[in-house]
Amino acid sequence: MSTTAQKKINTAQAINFALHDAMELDRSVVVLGEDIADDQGGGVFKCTAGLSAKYGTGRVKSTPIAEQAIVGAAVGGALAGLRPVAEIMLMNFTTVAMDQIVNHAAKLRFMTGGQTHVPLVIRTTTGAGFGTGGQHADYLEAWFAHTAGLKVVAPATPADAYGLLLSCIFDDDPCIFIENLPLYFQPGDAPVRGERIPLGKAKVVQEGSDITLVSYSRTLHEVVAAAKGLAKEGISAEVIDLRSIAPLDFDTVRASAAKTGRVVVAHEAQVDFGVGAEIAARLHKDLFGTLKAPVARVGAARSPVPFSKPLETAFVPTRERILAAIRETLD
Amino acid sequence: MSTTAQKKINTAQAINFALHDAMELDRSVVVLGEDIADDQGGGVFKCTAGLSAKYGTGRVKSTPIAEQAIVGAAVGGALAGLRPVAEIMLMNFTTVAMDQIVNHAAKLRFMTGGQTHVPLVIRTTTGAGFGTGGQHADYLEAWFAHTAGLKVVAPATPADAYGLLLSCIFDDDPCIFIENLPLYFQPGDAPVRGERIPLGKAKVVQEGSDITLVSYSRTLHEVVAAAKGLAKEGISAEVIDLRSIAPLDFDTVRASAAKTGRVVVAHEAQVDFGVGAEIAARLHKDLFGTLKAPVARVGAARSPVPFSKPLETAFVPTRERILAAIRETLD
Amino acid sequence: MSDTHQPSKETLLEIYRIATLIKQADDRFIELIKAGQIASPYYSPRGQELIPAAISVNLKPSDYVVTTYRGIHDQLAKGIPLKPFVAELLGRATGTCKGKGGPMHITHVASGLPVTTGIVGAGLPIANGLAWAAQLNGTDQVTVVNFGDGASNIGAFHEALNLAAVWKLPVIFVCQNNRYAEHTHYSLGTGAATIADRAIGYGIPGVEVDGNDAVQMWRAARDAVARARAGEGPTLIEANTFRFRGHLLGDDSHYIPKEEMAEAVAADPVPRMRAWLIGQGHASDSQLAAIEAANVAAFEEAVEFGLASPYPDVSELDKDVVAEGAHA
Amino acid sequence: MSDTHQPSKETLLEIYRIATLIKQADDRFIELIKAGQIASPYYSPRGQELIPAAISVNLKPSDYVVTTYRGIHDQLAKGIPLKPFVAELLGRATGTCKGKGGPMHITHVASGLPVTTGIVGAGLPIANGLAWAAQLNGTDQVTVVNFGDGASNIGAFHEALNLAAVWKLPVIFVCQNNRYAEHTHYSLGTGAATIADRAIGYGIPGVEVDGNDAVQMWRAARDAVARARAGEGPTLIEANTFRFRGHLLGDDSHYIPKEEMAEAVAADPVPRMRAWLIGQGHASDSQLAAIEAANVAAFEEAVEFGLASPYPDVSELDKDVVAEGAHA
Ligand SMILES: Cc1ncc(C[n+]2csc(CCOP(=O)(O)OP(=O)(O)O)c2C)c(N)n1
Ligand SMILES: Cc1ncc(C[n+]2csc(CCOP(=O)(O)OP(=O)(O)O)c2C)c(N)n1
Ligand SMILES: [Mg+2]
Ligand SMILES: [Mg+2]
Repeated sequence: MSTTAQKKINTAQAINFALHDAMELDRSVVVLGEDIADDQGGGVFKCTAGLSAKYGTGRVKSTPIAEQAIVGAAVGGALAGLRPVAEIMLMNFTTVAMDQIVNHAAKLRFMTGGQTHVPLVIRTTTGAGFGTGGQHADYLEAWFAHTAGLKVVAPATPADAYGLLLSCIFDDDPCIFIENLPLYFQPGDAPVRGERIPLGKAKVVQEGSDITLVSYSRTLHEVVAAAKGLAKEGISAEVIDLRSIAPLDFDTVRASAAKTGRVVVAHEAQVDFGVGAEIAARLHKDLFGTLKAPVARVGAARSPVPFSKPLETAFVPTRERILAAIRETLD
Repeated sequence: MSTTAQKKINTAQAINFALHDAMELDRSVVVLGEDIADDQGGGVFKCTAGLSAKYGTGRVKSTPIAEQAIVGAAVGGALAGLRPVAEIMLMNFTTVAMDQIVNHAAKLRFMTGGQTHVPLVIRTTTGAGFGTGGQHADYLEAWFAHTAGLKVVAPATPADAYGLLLSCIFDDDPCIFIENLPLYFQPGDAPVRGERIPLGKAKVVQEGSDITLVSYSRTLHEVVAAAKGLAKEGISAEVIDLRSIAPLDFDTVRASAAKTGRVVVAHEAQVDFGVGAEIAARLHKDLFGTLKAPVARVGAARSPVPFSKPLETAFVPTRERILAAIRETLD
Repeated sequence: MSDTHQPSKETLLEIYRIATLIKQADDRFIELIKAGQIASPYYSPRGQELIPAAISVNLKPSDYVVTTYRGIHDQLAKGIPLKPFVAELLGRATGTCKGKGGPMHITHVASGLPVTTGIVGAGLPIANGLAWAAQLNGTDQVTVVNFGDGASNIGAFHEALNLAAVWKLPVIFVCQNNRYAEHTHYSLGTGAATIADRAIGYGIPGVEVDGNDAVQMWRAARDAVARARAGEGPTLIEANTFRFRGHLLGDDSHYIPKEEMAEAVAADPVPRMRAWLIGQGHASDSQLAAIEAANVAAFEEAVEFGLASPYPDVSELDKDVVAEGAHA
Repeated sequence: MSDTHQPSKETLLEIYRIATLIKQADDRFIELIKAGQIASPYYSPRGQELIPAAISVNLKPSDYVVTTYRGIHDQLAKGIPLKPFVAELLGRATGTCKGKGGPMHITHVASGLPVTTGIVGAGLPIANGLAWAAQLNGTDQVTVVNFGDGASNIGAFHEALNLAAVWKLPVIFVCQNNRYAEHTHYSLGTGAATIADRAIGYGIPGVEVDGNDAVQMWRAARDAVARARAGEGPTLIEANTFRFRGHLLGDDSHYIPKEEMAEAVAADPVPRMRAWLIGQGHASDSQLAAIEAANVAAFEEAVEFGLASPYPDVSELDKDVVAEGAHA
């Protein structure tokens, strides 16, 4: 670990650093999205600040509001040898571009019998907490993970955001890179410059022996906080940050579950047909008869994201709800 | 049961009958989609044949190729009191309209605090088997089931198609109605005219005691065939047709699983993050410690739908693969 | 050009009443936000007041208006009742949407405001559906759908205008061209010389007007409404205007050349209309002051109502997801 | 109009060679399908042969062509090698896509055919990306993207043309207007008088040509290619044509008025061009017959190759989903 690891930065900065480093390293890395060039402010969340000034508006392009055109241009660019990083401002807007993502980016390698591949990254952000209401804060990672050919990554810390984004950019297949709006502003350890974090590898954030807590993205921090509370009660929780949802590092999850016998999966997406279901289904299969309790799942309320503050607060998987699921699982 | 139940019809006809009956019953039922009016042939699969001749091209509208416009017009019509039935020719084309479906149809009731609701049906068809390759045969039901506010229905027989479609049309919320291309042409018992099949209710197709087989849409028929084979070996399978995926009739599935202790879920969609995961997760939770084997899942290969016949045949959950999963679960 | 038809004095005063109400409401909301009373991004319509004000006097209560996150001007113009309107912005249970929708999604069906979307372009296809229902039911309802210059570059715009043209729907597409889409200037996002030019591609009338001129705007709306009511189909109106307060509150508009902003603010349409009304002898200063005072009083009452209203109960999360009694 | 520039005799013969190869290939595929050798829907380009034939002679091997399910004419014109081409339609392991793509998705990167889509409109935004890469890399590559009249009504068309205009991309949008989208006549789906009119909405040239006239089509392509290579940006070409064999094989074209079909078939562009070539003294009957015979021989060899080729092994299902060695 270099000394830079002592410094604190936030995730918006970490992403910005990763983009700068990737563009410097490789001329084929290009960036596009709404308002992302410096004349437009370097992105609404400043993640792309300074890129166009440094690398030019040929490689760093602000776009019209046209998500199909954005992802399409990224797909075509990727087919022609570029490594495009497309910003879809908020995850709900990926709904406009699902055809390009699912019918094209995800499938072209296979459909062309391996003649082509689509090394593109779609960066997008989401998450409740800022009063944006029903159309700006959905977590849709399960859709993408359900789609063969796509990788899905969702970092929880600035350093992970940096290292995972670098890996996505230099991966030869399409990656959906999910950022979280509130996390943009939360400081964390700075990454080591140039260090990539492999895709498909979960991180054991904290070792423990009584229960395994699996999470990713912002909810991870609630889980860690819950685990802290438990520690005071003498309960030892192992906390796993999936980091990648697809490919899923199931080995790490299984090994932990085999050790603790109890698992809670928490994420901000809907519970039903969500990522937790896949993990629960696999764990019960692989560890049949050995788990001490059923795998518990915690997620958002079964509703669209509400506006009013008290509803929004209750909508997300709160620490209290996570703790309740943990206690039930420990019972 | 009336005597019409003796007659055989196929699913394309059943859907056509349901649309005719619904349009006759209620002036607010309207139909739209590409090529659906009689001058355009009454739909590429003839499901809407005769409707425009009988009810006029005001209520039965062929549209431009514009899935966002189609679903949008259906959403707006529904807000204004119509009961639109929109045909999205193939399920992969729903990717073009995901914003209208997910950000709007599914959410408007909630986002308006109940002032509005969106009684629309999106009929769409899918399924491998006809050599259409990677962009025309995906099963995407898990995406929709993951979305709060949507109902997801997938009939396996002509009579179910009829009765479930009627229920969807007269339901006050948006329904995704998933048809299967090969099944259009497969005959089955005719429905009883006017008889609606409630949404959210599974059908026990065959009672049994050794294992529970859960499926829907075309894969159900493979499952039934597999069960027939097992019967000859003295194995008694209970076969459940979910019919609705959301809301999920979990009570019926659980009751059966509690009885047999063994469950296989089979569908044509991808296994990972698919419907089977949700069912497995719930079963293992509710029946913790009482199942005799882990819930097994069978689905398509983890790839886009391939073109070449031998690959396409192997891609879908074949009877052999279903049988293998059953045998493993019985072991 | 040669159209010299003038709105009546009453109509002009009504346009002014609405425009000034919008301006006052915007100022007040910003105060409330700064005071921490509204926890949400806020998209100010300051500078664009005359557009919906001049449209709405051509509409009936039963007509529909569809709008966006930047929509309080459109909603106020359509006559949304102030109390539940303000309460919704404050996220209260007494809001039009019980606090579930919020500032980006204010709707009020009874006022003809059935849908307000935060997704760029998505209102246009939905407006077609509302218009289709009116066409089918033989009512003479017209649907007006508002959107920005940036929205004219997204696929939904194209699909909607084309479908409306082919189906001859009674719908009016109003592009409030405030020259910027978030931080992106018109010229960087839009190939067309004017948005109105795009009407040619659908075979429908495309009208470019100064949206900050009440009379021009009123005429354009009058014609489009007449056309729609007569069953002659859709119109695309491009109403040129400007956005004074950035994309959302907190945006410092650094990407807008200072002169451009200064010029626009100097031509602020609401005071300009005020001066013009007096100058033309349509109203006296005190008459207009009375209108303004009445607005303020009514609005303050609404703010009091909103602030005194309870937040929704957490149990509301489970409600309105699907019809009562049905499974979510 | 006043453009009298004629393609050279060699160019005209090359256009004819390609057009007749397309026609022959189409006939042969239909035989193979009827014999049960191809198990897939088939979208015949009969009637549209001259469009890609006249475009392709203006292109370099390194230029890109993007097309659709109805694309064998575009692929043959771009010079796809016949053996792996036919093998792909037959679903064989020796096909360009190892049999995984199939008739709707024939691609051959080495021939400049990097993507063929079955989704209406989806090729246009992807074409922009190919063109963007060329622009960035400073190559003079041009990207031609083909689509139908129906496709011009979908959102992706609009987004793509606008982006290409704003970015001045070296891309040529070729609308092969065969008057029908599946069973829907142009007038029922399209508001525009002509598709070329839509170019106005993007501020780019829109050119309407008789796509069944080799010389007109050649001139339009030549100009658009020159414009693109010169960095002057995109062009929209509307090539009017007709589709002789319905939307897909088995479609009886019942929705097409008999006279309309009869008129179009009577003006079949390939025999018409043949007669014109002879009439103008560009070639003798025997010269053209030799071209045709050479085509047939080459194509038959490819069919033999395809039929003799093995199907892919089932293990191919797991391959090419993601990069080798990575997890799916
Ligand atoms: C599909 C989609 N893409 C992006 C956004 C983010 N966004 C919100 S407002 C906006 C700018 C819209 O500009 P314009 O249409 O000119 O309207 P204005 O805000 O100027 O009124 C953008 C890009 C969105 N809401 N929806
Ligand atoms: C998004 C989408 N919607 C619908 C379809 C089904 N479809 C396939 S071809 C076609 C007609 C296309 O017509 P046109 O663009 O005129 O091309 P042509 O087939 O005449 O060459 C339709 C509707 C599709 N493939 N993709
Ligand atoms: Mg704007
Ligand atoms: Mg066509």
